[in-house]
Amino acid sequence: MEFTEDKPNHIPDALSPDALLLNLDGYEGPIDLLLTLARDQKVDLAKISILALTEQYLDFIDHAQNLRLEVAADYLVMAAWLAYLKSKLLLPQSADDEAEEELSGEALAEALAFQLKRLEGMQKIAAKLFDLPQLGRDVFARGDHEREADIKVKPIWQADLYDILSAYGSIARRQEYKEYKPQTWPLMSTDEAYERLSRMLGKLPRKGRESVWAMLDSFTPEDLTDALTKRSGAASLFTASLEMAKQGHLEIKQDGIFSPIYVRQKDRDDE
Amino acid sequence: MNNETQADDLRILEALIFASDKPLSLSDIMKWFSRVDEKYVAGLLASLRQDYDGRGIELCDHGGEWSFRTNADVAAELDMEVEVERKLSRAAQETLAIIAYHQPLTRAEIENIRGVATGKGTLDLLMEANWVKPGRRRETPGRPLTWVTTTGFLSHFGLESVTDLPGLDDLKSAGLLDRRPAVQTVPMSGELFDESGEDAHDE
Amino acid sequence: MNNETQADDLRILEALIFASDKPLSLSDIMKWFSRVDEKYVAGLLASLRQDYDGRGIELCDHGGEWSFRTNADVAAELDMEVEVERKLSRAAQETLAIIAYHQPLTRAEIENIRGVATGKGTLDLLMEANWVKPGRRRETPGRPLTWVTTTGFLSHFGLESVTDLPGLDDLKSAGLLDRRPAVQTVPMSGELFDESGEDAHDE
Repeated sequence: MEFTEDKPNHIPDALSPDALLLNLDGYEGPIDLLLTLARDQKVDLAKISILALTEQYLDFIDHAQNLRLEVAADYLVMAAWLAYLKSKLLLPQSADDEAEEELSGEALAEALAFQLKRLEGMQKIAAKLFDLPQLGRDVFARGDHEREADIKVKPIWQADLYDILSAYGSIARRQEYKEYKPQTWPLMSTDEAYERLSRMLGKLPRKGRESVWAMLDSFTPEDLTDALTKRSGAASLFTASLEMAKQGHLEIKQDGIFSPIYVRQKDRDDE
Repeated sequence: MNNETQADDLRILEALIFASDKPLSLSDIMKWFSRVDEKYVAGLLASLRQDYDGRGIELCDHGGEWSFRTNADVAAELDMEVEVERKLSRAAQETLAIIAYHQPLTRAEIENIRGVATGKGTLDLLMEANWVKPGRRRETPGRPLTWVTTTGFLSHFGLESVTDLPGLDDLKSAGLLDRRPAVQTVPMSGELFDESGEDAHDE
Repeated sequence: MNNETQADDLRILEALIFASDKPLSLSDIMKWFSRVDEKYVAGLLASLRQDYDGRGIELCDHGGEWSFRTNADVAAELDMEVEVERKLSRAAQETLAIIAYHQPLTRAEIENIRGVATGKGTLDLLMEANWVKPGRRRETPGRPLTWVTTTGFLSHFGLESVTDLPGLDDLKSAGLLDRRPAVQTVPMSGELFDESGEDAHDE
């Protein structure tokens, strides 16, 4: 019976070179890999042996010779850095180092440890953050909206004087294009005068077949003030009186030239 | 069923109805309360409705479907007015101009001058803008209402008085009476309007 | 302000937040309460929150924006049918966490912490989810843009403010909320690097 050892589940498939390529979205870079390796040591990152970690990482790179070049390059930079770190840690610190003001191996190791610890901290907190109750998954907003608070729009009407004047101008302009209508004058027609004369004569006191004499001028409407309409009224009344006399409804007398003209109604003989 | 369980059930029911995107019937709700009977859930609904009684939100039962709704008596308070600037329409500009130049005049007279009927809305709008107001009734048959401009009109348009409005000659010299091809309906003549019947809808 | 008016105001406030389709800020709410001051409305909000304390629905404040939400503790029972959102990639989750806990910080600083270059798509994705937004530019050479979280982020994760982020104090006391490149965090390395322009320790 074949027996396969369980892979430690916290060391992902990334440790096989092929899987590393496939898992790029999960394991994005050398730091991530280092962190995975560091976790594998199952110790507090503060107490981690940077030397041991570095050796493991370099072993991994040795092992992963078939990595795609551009991916490998990323890993090799870290590998080179770690190799440098390893040499610093292994070699006894020389007095020259201080003079060159280079970071000691310990300082570099400390920096790396911090970097790993901070990254781990962020990965853990990201998981914690997404464990919070989330809107739309654990917590819900109101599902149905039957009405919103109604915001009515109150118009503030805008117009300036120019608008009003140009509007009035356009009305005035429009008036000029009105349909042509012959001008009419407020003058009394002969027909109107005839009607007026016969109506008013009918109301005069009568003596036998005739009414009393009345001055033709007195039949002119009193409200005619304008000289032209007054004259036209008088002319129409005179024409109408001649017409009525001709029909035998009326008698006319005048004492002399330019004297007042008198009229009186007269029933026709045949009536 | 102890009290604590019932309190929890109430909370679940409350959250459920709130989060649902549509009103829930009792049988909908029962999917969440399969371990109890309908009578119990109906009791929960009644109790929840009681909790919200008189609040700004109410638990409503419309035809056996339950939902939270804003209380009708505060709904009116939620409505708000926002002021937005709007350009006065041409019809309203003309109507306002005519009232300004010819006041006081009746609506029929405005229509005679404009040559088109004036919608009631136009005068309402000008009144709302506080530019015109009803004046005295004309003592002619039908006693039509006349329209005049307000002091709000004068202050908005920066006029001391309506007599400051430029005359037709001024307008002509300012180029406001320039002839342009006028494509408009032939205005109706004034006599077609029956003065007595108009403005029957005057308020 | 008598008690009856206050009760009415509470009802209006309740209905208003309930009816709104998005969280309302105090200044949004003030449009409805123009006759009183902000302090009074803040008092109403506190009182309303009290009313809902422990119910199935809660009045929540996320970054100063108020809304009703179902109580997180009924989530398990509610078990609503939810469209499964595309799960955020680990890289995006990490980036969001780094921004949330270190904000404001530049993209270079995010990359320092993560140890890898951040794909352009990651920040776009977080912006599209309305969880992060560009903040002010850092006044250092190149004036790099900083990134900060939004009220949408607070609302999504049910946080009142970024100071309520879980584990914030622990991370801070462990010294892990440091935006500088790791080598600069080593005490004796300080003098080797020019820190004059650095404002990394401002929280």
